[in-house]
Order: sequence, then structure tokens, then C-alpha cells
Amino acid sequence: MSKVYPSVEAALDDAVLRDGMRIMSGGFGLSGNAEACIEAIARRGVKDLTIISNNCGNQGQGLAVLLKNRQVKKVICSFIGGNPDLAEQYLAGTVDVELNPQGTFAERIRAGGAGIGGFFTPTGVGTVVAEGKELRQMNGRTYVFETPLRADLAIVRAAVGDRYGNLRFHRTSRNFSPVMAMAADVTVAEVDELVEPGAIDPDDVHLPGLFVKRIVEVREHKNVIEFRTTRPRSGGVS
Amino acid sequence: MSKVYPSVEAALDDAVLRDGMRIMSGGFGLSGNAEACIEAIARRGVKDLTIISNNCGNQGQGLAVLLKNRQVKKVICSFIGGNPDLAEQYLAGTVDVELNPQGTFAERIRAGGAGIGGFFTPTGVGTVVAEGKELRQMNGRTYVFETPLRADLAIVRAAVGDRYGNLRFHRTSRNFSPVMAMAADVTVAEVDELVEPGAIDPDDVHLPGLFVKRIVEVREHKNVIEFRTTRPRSGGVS
Amino acid sequence: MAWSRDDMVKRAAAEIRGGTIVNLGIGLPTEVANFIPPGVDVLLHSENGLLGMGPFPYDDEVDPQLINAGKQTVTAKPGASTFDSALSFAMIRGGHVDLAILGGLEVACTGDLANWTVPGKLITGMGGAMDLAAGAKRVVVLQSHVAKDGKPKLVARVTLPVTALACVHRVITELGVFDPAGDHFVCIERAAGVGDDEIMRGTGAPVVFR
Amino acid sequence: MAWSRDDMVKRAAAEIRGGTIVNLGIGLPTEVANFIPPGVDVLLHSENGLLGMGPFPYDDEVDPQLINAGKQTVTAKPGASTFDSALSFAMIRGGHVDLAILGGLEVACTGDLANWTVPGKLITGMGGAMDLAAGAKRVVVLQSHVAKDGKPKLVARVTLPVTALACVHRVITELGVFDPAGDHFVCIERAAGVGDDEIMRGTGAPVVFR
Repeated sequence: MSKVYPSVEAALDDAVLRDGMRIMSGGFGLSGNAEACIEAIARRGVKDLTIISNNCGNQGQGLAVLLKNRQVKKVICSFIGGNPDLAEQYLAGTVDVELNPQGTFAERIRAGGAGIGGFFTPTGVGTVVAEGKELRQMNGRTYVFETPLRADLAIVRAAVGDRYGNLRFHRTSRNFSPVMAMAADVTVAEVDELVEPGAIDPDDVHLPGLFVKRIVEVREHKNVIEFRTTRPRSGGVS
Repeated sequence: MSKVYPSVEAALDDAVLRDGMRIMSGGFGLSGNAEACIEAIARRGVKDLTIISNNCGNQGQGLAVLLKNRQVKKVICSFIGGNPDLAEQYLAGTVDVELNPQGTFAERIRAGGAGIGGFFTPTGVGTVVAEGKELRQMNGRTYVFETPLRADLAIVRAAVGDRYGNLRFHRTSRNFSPVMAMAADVTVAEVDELVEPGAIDPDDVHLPGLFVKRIVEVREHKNVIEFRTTRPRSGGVS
Repeated sequence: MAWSRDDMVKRAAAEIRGGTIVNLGIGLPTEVANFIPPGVDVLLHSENGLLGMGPFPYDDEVDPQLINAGKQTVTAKPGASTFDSALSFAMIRGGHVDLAILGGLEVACTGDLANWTVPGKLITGMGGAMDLAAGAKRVVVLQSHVAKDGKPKLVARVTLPVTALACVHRVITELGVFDPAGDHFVCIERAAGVGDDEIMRGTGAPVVFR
Repeated sequence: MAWSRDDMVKRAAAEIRGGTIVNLGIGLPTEVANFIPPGVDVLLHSENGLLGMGPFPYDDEVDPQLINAGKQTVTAKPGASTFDSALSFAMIRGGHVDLAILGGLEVACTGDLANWTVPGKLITGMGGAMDLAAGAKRVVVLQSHVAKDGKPKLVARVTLPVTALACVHRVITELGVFDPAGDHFVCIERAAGVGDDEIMRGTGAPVVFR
């Protein structure tokens, strides 16, 4: 069993990419993005995409490249601040935006991957998010009904992977990637390093390989930092 | 912040144990049981307990000790085969048993820990499990509504832990323990080895410490094997 | 002549495709692992939290905390992963397990399955059976064609408590291979020398032979 | 005299108890981390998947894949853990975060909070604000007492789009500390020299002084 592809172009071929598809993209802001996959989708020029991602790029980078290219018709996300491309196209009415509370967003995706038909959450009750949705009182608390989210394709970045698709993520780059990999028909992972099966101890696997269909080693990443905040090494207070 | 207790007796004190309480216990059969915690509860003799565990012990061991002691009034579980103590008390009507499909059981506990008010699952539709429960058709499939499960106390065993409560489990001993730790008011973990904070890399933590309230190092475990199956090292087919 | 248990298990093993995720139920289905052809690279899923289950351990390899859903000691193959039960059943319910081979008590030609309890007998619980039957992409049942008392186990309508509705894709018995097809079974294969009559006599629903 | 921003942040830091889990919202609340007394052992939760967040890194420690919810580079303290977003929000929604200190636009004496959007202004999205407000065990809001145009931000009823209902336990402004109490606020503390009049003038709901 090998899910290894020689390049992101090979992994994101005609069998996977098409106009009008729904694409989930892991990452929080510009951190932990599947950079090479995003670039490949930009080069291929598939359009009318629905992008499901916490942000849709930022500062003109990441998924914002697909916005610049006019490849996106809808964004399902939780936060669109710091993204002038999205703001412009949203205000112009050319891109539709569906905002979700971030936890509801993550849980809807998990539900999509876990075969759950829907769930009740307290988040969003009494807000615009709950408008038109079913409310239910349980044990003295009000909950709102939320439905699962799925996609045709998920693109995720991981630090280490093997040919079975087992993945490990580095630090806060994990974020939405595991649940997105569960919730898409096809998941393509780009990994900093491809290792032999068994190199990752079974107890150290973050995302079991059955959720990943295609894997590509991509050694170089831009790793854009949105806010580089540091403290002085000496003299100042730590 | 130290959650370390010198013994299971100290961790399972009067503030935690009481008659009539609901206790979740991790483990699959006799594997991965919080053996020392179970023994401490047996010695303390609290009674009218509701035990929430995939099995309630087996072969007279593990949680079955609490059954022998007549400390249990109800068991919420998925499988009771191989447990003569439970079979006997269930048939005699002295212990109530609520059976759940194993996946529904795990998901109900996760919901309890994750603040989810309830969820729809396809498992159990058309079966005795769905009797009296709400059914809903969504996208051409029928789902049944299931509610969250919570407990007053969870007892889990892990391989490694630190004083913040961060845990790592060994192999298939993980099973229900992480979700149970999330779903109980107080979680007590017994760990084979207590290490300094930082000894477990942040990316290697299986269960973040905020889900664990008390932790005890317990170096000795019986590690009962229910079915010791092996293959011959040489001569025979592998 | 009807198939032996080994023949049945071998035939079930032939259902397994390379590159897939397979869950083998407790009992006879567990033995299917011994007959997977060496070239077929499959990852076995054990619902207690293991993907990439290997064979039984050597005597000095036994790990009490590495077991399968039947509570037998097993091993983990290179490429294996361990996880909690919520994720394990997310895999099953979410359709990420390609094939489940399960034992059966009754299968209806509608695909309904009963395999978890018999009224009047000591109850054991459904364990993961309902999740596997309802969630696996494909369900193959491995069972005897008739009960010990001669009653058909392939039926028009299940009489025992249901495990899941319309879930079974294929049944393998000692007489042959049968696919539920709504109001009848299709016999797609049979043990050498087994006649139509013998099959029809032992089946509680119409059978179409191919 | 009204409190400075630093005074407000210090006062908010005094809300933090040792041994607890605290989430600091984006903006002013983030700065609370700098004023936690050294002896108070608290684990900071960042909803993008980090518990045990440390201070900003030294220049040569910067890791682009170790950031907080404000997308600033941070560090992980010994005892930290990383996890996915579904688990991170399970922590929040499940009541495992003891305290969230959030920014505010309006807080009603009923505890209702508005802090995620202003109609007519460029929308940014709620991010994790609704989950934190609805899920944290205790919510403290750190905000100016009145808006730039002088309109009260402590009100009888929020006029801006709601973040969560009946969720705020305490509001800290430059004038003092106020607890929502149903049909009024209770002023439990005030900046030195700030009089009842000044507070009442700037508050859009009754205030009871203690």
C-alpha cells in the first residue's frame, strides 16, 4: 500500500480537481497551510470553488491567492479579518461568506468525518448564528442544532508522514487538519518529511493513515509569520 | 500546580467518593484498567454505584470485584459477555444494565465532555437501541438521537503522566480513557511513571492535563491477560 | 460437498482487496486474517483502538496492553497506529472502514442483519457489532447456512433482534456465496457439488442462481 | 483618577487564580499574561490548539508553527500540550476552561455580551469569541467604560449583535469593576477618586455600589 505521489501536481490530478468542488484547507491564518497544494490549485485554475477553512488566507497570501485568481465563489470559515481580498470580493457580492463560530466550525467538520448526522451546541444561541436553526432546551440550557460539513477534497500539511498516510503535526499547525482529513472524500497531505512505516511509533501517530488518500513530500515551505513577536534575550524583563 | 497525590487512597478521599455516585472507568475488558483505583474503591466500600465502563470487569476481576462486593446498582456499558458476576446479578434483578452500541457509548461520553447537548447517529436505527428515541431522516439516511453521558468521577490508567495531569497511554490501553477523563467532574489517573513537566513533548501528549484533576504513580499492575494468544517463533508458519 | 470452515474462511479472505481497511469480527471472522494472500497489503482495524493489527505475538513479545477486540494479545505492524475509542468508532461510523467481515445469526434478503443476541439466551451485549454493521462501507457475513436445528439463517425477514437494517452486501456459508437483493438472494458461487435443491431447501427466502 | 490601560490589565490579572486554565482574548486581554504574578501557576489556553502557552520567543527561538490565536509567535512552557481544534473547542464548550478574559463592545447587566461585530463596519467574523463566551466557566470582560462617542458600553440591553447571552460574570473598565446582576450592575471596586456620579453618568443601566 503506497499513497505516495511524486509531486503535488500528480497528487492533485484530474481525478481530484474540478470546477465547483468543495475544498477543505487546514491551517490557522497562514500557519500550517498546505502551501504547495494551494499553489498547485492556483496554477490549475479550477474555479467556482467553495473553500472551507478557518480563514481564507491572509495578507494576500495562502488561500488569498485563490481569491485574487477569482477561483472562489464561497467561503465557509470563522474569521475573515486581515484579508483584504476576501473583504473586497465579499462586499462586491462576488464571493459568498458563511461565518461559523470556530468551535462549531471544527465540530461540524468532525461530525462530517465521524458519520454524525448533526448535534446540539450551546454556542451561538441568541445570536445571528442561530437564526432559522432548531433550538432545544435540555437540562435547563438552550442548544442550537448544527449540521455536519463535508468536502470533496481536503489539503493538509504535516511535519512527518509515511506511505500509509500516517501523519504527525508540529505544534499548533495541527488545528483543523485532522478533522478535515476525516471529512473529505479525498485528502492530500504534504509532509515536510516522508519516513518509512514504523518510523512513527503507533502511539505517536496524530492522524491514522486511513484518513489520508495521497501523500507528497514537500521539503520547502515559506512558513509565513503574520505577527513575529519576540522578547529581548537579555537586559529586559523576561 | 501539582495534582500529584501520594496514593490512590489519598486521591480517592471523602471529597471524591460517596454512595450513589456515577463512576466512569477506562479500559477494554481487563486491559488498561485503573487497577489500583478499582481496588481502593472496593476497600472503601461505597455502594449503590453506577458504573460506566465498556465492560464491568471480566472473569471475576477488575470492576467485577465491585460487583462481588455488591457495591454496584447499575452498569452502563456495551458488552457484558464473560462476566458471570454481572450476569448473575442482572438476572436476579439486583443490578440494572443499560447496553449501548460501543461507538454510541464512546460518542455519548465524548459529547458529555465536549459540551455537546446530543447528537444523531445512524448506529442502532431499527434496533432495540432506538426504541423510544427520536428518529430523524437527513440526506436520505435515518438517524437516532443520543444524549451525552457524564459522571461524578472517572478513573483511568496511563503509561506516563506529569504533575499537570498530562497523560500518555500505551498501545490499546487508551480506548475510552481520554473521553471519560473529559466527561467527569473529577478524573483520577494512575500512571505507571510520573515524569517532570516537559519530559513529554507537547506534541506527544495524548490527553492534555486540564482533563485530569488528580494523579498518582502506581508502578505495579497485574496486567491480566484475558486471552493469551501467541504464535510459534520457529518451525511453524508465521 | 459443502465447504469446510477453512474453505469458508479462505473464501471470505478472497473478499479483501489490497490497499483497504478491514475489520474482522470476533470468532470465525478473526481467522480470516490467517488466509489473506501475502501480496495483499491490507490494514486490519480493531475497534478497541488499533489500525494495522499484526499476527499473534511470539511468546516473548506478549504485551497485555496490545489486544484486539476479542481481547486476544496481538501485535502492531509497521505503519500501525493506536487511538481512542471515540476516534475508532468515528472511523467506523464515518465510512472509513472499507470492509467488515462479521459473524451472523440471521441475514434477510433485504440485507438486514441479526447477530448480537438470542432472546432467552444469556445476553452479552452488542459491543461494536451495531456500529460495524451500520458503518462499514461493505459488510460480509460469515455464518453457517442453517442453524443447528435446521432452521434457515438466510431468511426473508429476520426474526431475531436486529443489529442493523439493509447493511449486508454478501453472505458466505458452507454452501456458497449469497448476495441480498431485496426480495431474494442471488447465489453467485457455490461449493462444488452442492445442488440448487440443497440450497433452496436450506434458505428461507427465494434464491436466484447465476 | 481613572485607571490606565496597564492598571486595567493588572486588575484583570488579579482575577486569575493559581492552578486554573485561562484563555486570554485577542487584543488588550492578551497583555494580561504579562501581569500574572510569578507565584501563580496558571496554564494559558490558546484556542488554536495549545495549552501551557509561554511568553513570546527569543529572536532565535521563533517557530512559525507555534502561534497563539492572535497569530503571534509564542512559546510552549514545560507541561504544555498541543491538540487539534475539535479538542480545543471541546475544552472550551465542555467547561474545562476556568476563565476567559475577553474584550467587549457592550455588556448588559443581564450578562449578555456583544463583542464580535459592529453593523456597518467591515465584518471580521466571530472566530472563537462565541464559543469562549458561551463555554468558559467564568467570563471577565476588559473594555473601556464608554465608547469613543461617549455612549455607555455597560448597558441595560445590548444593541449590537450578541456574542452570547447571560455569560459575563465581571467587567473591568478604566472606572472600576462591575458585576452584572440581572437588572443592574454591582460596582465592587473603583479607581481611586472616581465618584458615583461619573460612573452612573457613563453607565446605561442602574449601578449599585458596594
